[in-house]
Amino acid sequence: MAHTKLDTVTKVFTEDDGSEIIAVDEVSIDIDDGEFLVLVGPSGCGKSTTLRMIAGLESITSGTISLDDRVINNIPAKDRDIAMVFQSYALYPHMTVRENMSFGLEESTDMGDDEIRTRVEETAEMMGIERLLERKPGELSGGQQQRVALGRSIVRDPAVFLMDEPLSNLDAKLRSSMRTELQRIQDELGVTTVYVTHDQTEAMTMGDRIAILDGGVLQQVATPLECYHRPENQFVAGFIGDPSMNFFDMRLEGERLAGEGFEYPLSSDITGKLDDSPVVLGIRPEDIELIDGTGGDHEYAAEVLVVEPMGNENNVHLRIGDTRFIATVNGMRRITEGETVTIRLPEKAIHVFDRETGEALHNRRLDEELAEPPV
Amino acid sequence: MAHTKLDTVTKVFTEDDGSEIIAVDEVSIDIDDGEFLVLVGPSGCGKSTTLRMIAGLESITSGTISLDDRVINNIPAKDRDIAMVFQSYALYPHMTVRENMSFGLEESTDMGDDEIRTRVEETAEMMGIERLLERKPGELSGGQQQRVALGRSIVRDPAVFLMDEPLSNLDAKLRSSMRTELQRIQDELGVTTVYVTHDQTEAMTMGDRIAILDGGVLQQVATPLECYHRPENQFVAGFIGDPSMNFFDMRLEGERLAGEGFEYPLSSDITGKLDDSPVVLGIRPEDIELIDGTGGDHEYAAEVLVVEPMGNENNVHLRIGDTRFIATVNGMRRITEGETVTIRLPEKAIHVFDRETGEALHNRRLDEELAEPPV
Amino acid sequence: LSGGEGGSGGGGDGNTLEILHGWTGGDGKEAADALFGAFEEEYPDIDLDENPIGGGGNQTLDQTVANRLQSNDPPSSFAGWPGANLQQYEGVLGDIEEDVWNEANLKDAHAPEAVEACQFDDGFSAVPIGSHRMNDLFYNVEVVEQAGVDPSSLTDVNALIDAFDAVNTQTEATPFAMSLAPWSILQTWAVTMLGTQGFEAYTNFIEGNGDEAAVRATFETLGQMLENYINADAASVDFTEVNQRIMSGDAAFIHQGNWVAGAYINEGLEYGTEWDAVRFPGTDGMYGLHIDSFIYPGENPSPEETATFMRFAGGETAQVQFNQYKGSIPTRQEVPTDEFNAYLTDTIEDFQNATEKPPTLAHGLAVPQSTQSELEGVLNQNFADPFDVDAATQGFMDTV
Amino acid sequence: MKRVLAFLRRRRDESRARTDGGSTESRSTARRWLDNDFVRSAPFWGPPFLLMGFFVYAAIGWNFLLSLTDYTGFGGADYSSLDFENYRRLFEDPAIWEATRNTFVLLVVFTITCLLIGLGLAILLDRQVRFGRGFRTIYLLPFALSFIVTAQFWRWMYNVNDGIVNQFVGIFGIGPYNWLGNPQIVLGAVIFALVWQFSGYTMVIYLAALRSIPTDQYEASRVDGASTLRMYRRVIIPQLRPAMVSASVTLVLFALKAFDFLYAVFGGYRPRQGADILATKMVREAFGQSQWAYGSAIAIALFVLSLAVIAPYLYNQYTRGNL
Amino acid sequence: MSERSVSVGDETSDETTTAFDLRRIGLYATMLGLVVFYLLPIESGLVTSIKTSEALINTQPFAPPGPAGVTLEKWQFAFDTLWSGMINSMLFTIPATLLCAVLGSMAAYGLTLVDWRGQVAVFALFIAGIFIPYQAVIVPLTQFWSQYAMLEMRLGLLLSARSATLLELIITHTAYGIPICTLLFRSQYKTMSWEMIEAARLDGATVWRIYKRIVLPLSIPMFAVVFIFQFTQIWNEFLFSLTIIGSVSDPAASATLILSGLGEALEGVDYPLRMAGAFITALPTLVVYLLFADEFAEGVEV
Ligand SMILES: Nc1ncnc2c1ncn2[C@@H]1O[C@H](COP(=O)(O)OP(=O)(O)OP(=O)(O)O)[C@@H](O)[C@H]1O
Ligand SMILES: Nc1ncnc2c1ncn2[C@@H]1O[C@H](COP(=O)(O)OP(=O)(O)OP(=O)(O)O)[C@@H](O)[C@H]1O
Ligand SMILES: [Mg+2]
Ligand SMILES: [Mg+2]
Repeated sequence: MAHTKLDTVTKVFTEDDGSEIIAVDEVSIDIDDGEFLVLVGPSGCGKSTTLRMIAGLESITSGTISLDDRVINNIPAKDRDIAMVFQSYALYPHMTVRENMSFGLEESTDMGDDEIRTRVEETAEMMGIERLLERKPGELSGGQQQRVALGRSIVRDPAVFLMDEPLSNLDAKLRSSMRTELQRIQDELGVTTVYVTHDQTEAMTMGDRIAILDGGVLQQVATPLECYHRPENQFVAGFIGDPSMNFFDMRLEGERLAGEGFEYPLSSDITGKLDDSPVVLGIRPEDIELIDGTGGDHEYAAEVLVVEPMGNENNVHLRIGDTRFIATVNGMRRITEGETVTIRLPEKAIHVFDRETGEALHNRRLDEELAEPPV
Repeated sequence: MAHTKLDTVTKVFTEDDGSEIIAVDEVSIDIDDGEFLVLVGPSGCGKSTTLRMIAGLESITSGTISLDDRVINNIPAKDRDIAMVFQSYALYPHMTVRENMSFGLEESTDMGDDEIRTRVEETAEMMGIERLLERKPGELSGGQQQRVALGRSIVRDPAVFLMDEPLSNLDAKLRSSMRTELQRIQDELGVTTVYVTHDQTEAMTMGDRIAILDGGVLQQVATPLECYHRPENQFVAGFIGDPSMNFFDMRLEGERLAGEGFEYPLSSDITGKLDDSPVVLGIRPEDIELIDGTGGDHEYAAEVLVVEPMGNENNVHLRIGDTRFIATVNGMRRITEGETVTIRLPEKAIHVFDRETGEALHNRRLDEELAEPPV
Repeated sequence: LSGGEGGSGGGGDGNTLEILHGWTGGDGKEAADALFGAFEEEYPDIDLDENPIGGGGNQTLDQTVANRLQSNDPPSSFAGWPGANLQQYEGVLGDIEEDVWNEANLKDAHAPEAVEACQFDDGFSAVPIGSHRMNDLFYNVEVVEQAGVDPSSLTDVNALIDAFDAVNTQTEATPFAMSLAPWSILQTWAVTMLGTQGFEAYTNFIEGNGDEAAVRATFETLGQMLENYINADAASVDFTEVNQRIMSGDAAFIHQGNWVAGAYINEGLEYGTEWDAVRFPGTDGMYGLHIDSFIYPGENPSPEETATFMRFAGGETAQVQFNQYKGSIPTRQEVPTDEFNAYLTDTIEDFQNATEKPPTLAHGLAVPQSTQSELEGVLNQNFADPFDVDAATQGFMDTV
Repeated sequence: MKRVLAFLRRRRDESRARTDGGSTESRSTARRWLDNDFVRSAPFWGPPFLLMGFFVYAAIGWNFLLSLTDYTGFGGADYSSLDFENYRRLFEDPAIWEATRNTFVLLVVFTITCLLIGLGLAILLDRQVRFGRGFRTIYLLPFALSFIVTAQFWRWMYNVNDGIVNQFVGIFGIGPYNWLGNPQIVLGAVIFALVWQFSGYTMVIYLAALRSIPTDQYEASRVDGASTLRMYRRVIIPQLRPAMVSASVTLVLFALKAFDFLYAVFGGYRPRQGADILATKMVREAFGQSQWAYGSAIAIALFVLSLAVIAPYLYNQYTRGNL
Repeated sequence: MSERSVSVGDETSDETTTAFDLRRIGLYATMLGLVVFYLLPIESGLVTSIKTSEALINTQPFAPPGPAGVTLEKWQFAFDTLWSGMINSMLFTIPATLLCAVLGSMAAYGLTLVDWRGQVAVFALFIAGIFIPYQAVIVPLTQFWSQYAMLEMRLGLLLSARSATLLELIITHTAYGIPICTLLFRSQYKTMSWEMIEAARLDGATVWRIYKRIVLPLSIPMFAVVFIFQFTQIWNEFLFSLTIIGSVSDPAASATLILSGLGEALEGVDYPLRMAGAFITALPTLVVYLLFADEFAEGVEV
């Protein structure tokens, strides 16, 4: 339980051939005591490296990491009071579950055997693995191993929890149940947690805040819904959400955005934010409406290329001119491939990004209820 | 391009210790010429084994497999004119892409070198890998390898395409783009294709029909939407759709279904199909409505346990008594954890299954438009 | 001296007499037992540690000696050939002229050739213990008779070759039993040279003034014999193995040092009726001299005891005890022969009467060990089937 | 070693002492140094490295030094005058050239034959035979035996009169041959015996490589229409290259060490003409003739020869990231 | 062995039954022929070793003698001669094997599971050490022992000459065994989960504790492999015995050394005796090999 602070932390790897890889680039994040922070980003963006620097498994090239205002840059991993759950669980295969869980206590504290036993058993009970204590990891299912790995971290009662894609080795059904369980436990313990994932669902549902990295650079730190509805730049907008936001290359021409194949009139409160540099218009698939009439301001005729029925909803691949995009519509709605439909791109749902910098120039309007996104 | 027929095909593996594993149990499927059939099911259900029997990589214990009415049980793999794409791609690591693609032609046809070269280059162009022809597989990214593996099969112009989880090694974004590409190519070539996956989305969106296997037994062969809306049994209902259909254990008591914590009145056209053996009531998360009023026939008060915001929608974990279930509601709707909401389980959306056999006793009603599910 | 005695003695008080030798089996062992038994009987106070080292001819013995000398841990004495062979021990041998030779008056008692062989660096470093004759031609009497050959009539090598032909035509047996081990060829070469070119040519050769024509002629003759009359497996068998064929009647003649006689006697074969020996044709009147000796290392761990032993070894008791079993003869000139078998008695007599005693080439007396080894190398390369006279001649001329 | 430890301790104590008021700067450097992975791992690899380094690398250096002296006979070497005389002698000694030639023939023929036979065995065993384990055990059995032991067997096998080999060729109406005696065939006979001993080893290497090739590769090529023979030739065998390389390197080095076998077969330092290799020549010169310096020079030649094999191999392993 | 599906190897599904049978028969015939090839020299040695000299002459070299032609005399004699050598070999082989394994495991740990720059270079030196021909070091080695270390003299009070020689052999074999052991252990340690080691570090364990509590217990199977392989190698070694011990009659002579001189006498080469000796010498390695064939093969594979 500690306030963790990353201050312009940079990590540079030097390859054997002398070339340098900047894995993490001046990242600053303030993680509150008890907060659940999710670190997301595409593969290779530096998520694991960041986590490993916090853990002390990787040296810090520059910047500082502090725990409750104490700089920990030079404190070796074993003295940091940090627990980490690995993607592979990293259980000790030759030890029973009990031994796995006791190991950290034996090595890092001077607790007596009895105290360790009690503590391990309590934790095991909390994790629902009290019946597995005498088994070896090899005799456990993936989900059980996962629980043991978690239990092993919890039992040490660390100041900070680090988890590196802990659920990625589980199958879909198990993953979603462990997801809720993990949240419950973190809630109960209230330990500051940094959680790395590349799974959309986990990112959206688990964290108090999401930190999005790309190429080692921090893109945005905010609540999940803020990231979803108010992305700070095009990268975040495209990264969060599945199917991704649709993007159209446009340019402001007077009162309207002009792109290939169609134009989009804008109200003045938006045009006010733009100049005549190239922009990108963004809209999420579920915000595109299929309507019956034609001719409205933001209504267009589009050809249906492919319909992907998902049961509860359909992903409709559409085309206006040469521009392709996707709309998500109710699963009960019947659409046939090849037909032409009318769509509406409501102005309140659009985002506008600078095409050069990717910076968000305008984000969607939200219903009042969501004007301040829920926590 | 061939009509492929499996007739009560069974595969029994005999273990070293003499025990027998029935991997595939009397499966009969008729695959039309040019059809795209998706084979799904949980791990170990016999999907790969079925595919491998078609390919001739596994002997057939009983039953017959025929291609255009010719029984091929005893024709060796190399003479079957079938191409297969493996999950691991199985590219030959020591050959360039060009050599990989030429190999099959050299081995199974007597084409001249020039002809092979032309054909390989044409196919490579179609797959967008013409620039990779001189590289070795080790120098390609996952997606590129995937394309090469596909190209290698396509270039042979086989009668049947078999694919065993070809996309499972790709990351999410790449997977969804390859998915559409694969469909496009299959569409273009019109080759009969059998596609194994355990991915919901692939199953729903790619195939003309889905064949669902469980424990070696064929559960249902039908279009994706038929499987989604008219599952033949509880297994199919639970397997297709994400999040899964909610199930409630019930028993018919007069005009109503009685379960733990709540009762569900039924109209007579449904009760008519039931007797008093235990049943399971099923309803999909997206069919559960959150309403404002209270007291209607199929309306219940439920406690909100967890809300998982996904951006475009929220998964709401609910509880009535001890029964937990999930509803999917619009992402813009604000729900807080712990509050009590009123939900409605519309009668037209429910499914009823026999609790013993799992057989569907009643499936949901569909809007007229969908009465005959779209193709 | 400093700590040289830490050795195999196992911490005695510096007086342990440690003797290395290679007589580990058969008649060698019996002879050694007799010798050391007699010594212990005579000097019961001396702590004797006799250390037989077997294997690979004398190879491992030489090796061990070399190791011990190398690491400054010499034994009291070790068995080895005297003569030129001593040269390899340059710098590590001691002088026992006073303490042994003069004191025991050995110079007069032993044959002058033996005395000479033991001299080294203006002194004496070894004491002879016995001698084998190197110019014998043994044969299986029955086979030879069957072939209609009279060995005693073989006056020159050509006659011998005729005899070989006779054996070939008249019997199933191999005419000439031979091992193509390099030392064995060398020894045969030496005796062939003596037989065909005479003592002087041989002496010239070993002294480094060899006449190429004589060397070549020797090779030609030897080549003729080896190419046509020996056993097919000569290259891969040991002399012991081919010697068995003499005993079993599968071969007619063999040339070897007279240690093979021991094997015949041990097998219970009768001298004169079952086996017999003549001098190699052309060497009548010569005694092919071979000497076994005990060598005295400097820095001796037990100078007193060693000297005592050396004097004993040169004495009559030792020489009789040892040689009667070893199948060799004393180098002392006047010893009673009654303990010796008939063959050895004949040999002793020949030794006394020999006009010339050419030193053996293959056993250390004639040339230093390195030269001997090079000669063997030349033979192994060029004259062990196939028989390349030119190359071998060239090699021999270059080496010596 | 002790001094290093003491130094470390002092260093640590100093840094501790300074913590009270000392500069954090130096403290953290000292600490960092102590926590340095190199320092922390040194106690593990250091002692074995020193032991091995002394006996391997120091010994080779020493050996080189010896080869520059004119050390023969007894006593110690004289290191005061060093020259390359022994190397000149090496180049002029025809026996060296012959030994070198034999060494090369042995290396090449032995290695290639072993590779071929080993590959054949591995493919046979890989074809899902029953009792595969038993067959493997039998084929590998000779490898578990000492050269000295197998030499005894082969002396008997090659015996001119009673040997099985001659009986066998006799069936075809040829022979008997003097396998170990005839300079023309002795090397071949030795190589044959060595192949007998080491082909099982090669088989095991190949087998491991074969088994690491994913099943998919076999199946893909079958579906691609290749027959079994073509499958092995075009798809499987080319993928065994790394195994072949590592097996060859080891085989070459076994061949360089064939001294034991030759010593035991020929009962001494001097093998039959035609079978002398550098290893036997070296030991003979040094230990048979006390030509220590010259022997050392031959040893260096042998070392260079093996280096010519190892260095590219190590480099290759390094670039493949196998080190 | 069993992972690959049946059809890969034997084409069950694609050949008609008879063709398939013929193929299989051919396959097995080849394999059995090879069994004969690999076992014949050994079998012939075995039967020869129990033949009387009569039987040796009268029977085929590979045929067993009749009951009258059997004698265990050679075995008896060979055993008597080799007995001390067997003990000596045991005395240096076992400690050297253990030492090699422990030091190799430590070195591999230091070079694999603790990550530092330059370890590849150090490791390359270890690897190259595997391949050094012993001839290249044998002269300095014997010089070192006989002229510089001189254990026998320095430790004369503690050690008999025999023990001194055995100690020399133990140290020598250990030094030259370390490289291969390091390689074997390293190949295992490289597959060990790096995350697991990091987990232990985070759990507060020091480098030593990680070795003791995690790495060492997990390398027990590899220790078995290394023991078996190294035992065989050291037992079978000859050149060191020949040069360091030197003499068959030395009280420290090893079994291989004694065997090399066995059965040579003035009376001829005694093949049965040699064969009996060969078997006795090979016995320990044969037993180890037959009991642990799989582990042995695993050791070879690396
Ligand atoms: N030890 C290392 N040496 C050199 N480069 C490294 C090292 N570890 C990571 N990198 C590089 O640093 C960058 C960030 O790697 P990191 O493992 O943090 O990515 P990630 O976000 O965790 O990716 P993934 O989602 O694939 O796990 C990558 O480019 C990677 O190649
Ligand atoms: N060669 C074999 N020997 C014995 N059993 C086998 C063999 N191959 C498959 N099986 C068994 O047959 C059953 C079906 O296996 P199959 O590989 O077809 O499943 P799958 O549906 O492809 O599973 P997954 O999704 O995990 O790939 C499993 O129980 C499996 O253990
Ligand atoms: Mg990562
Ligand atoms: Mg499968």
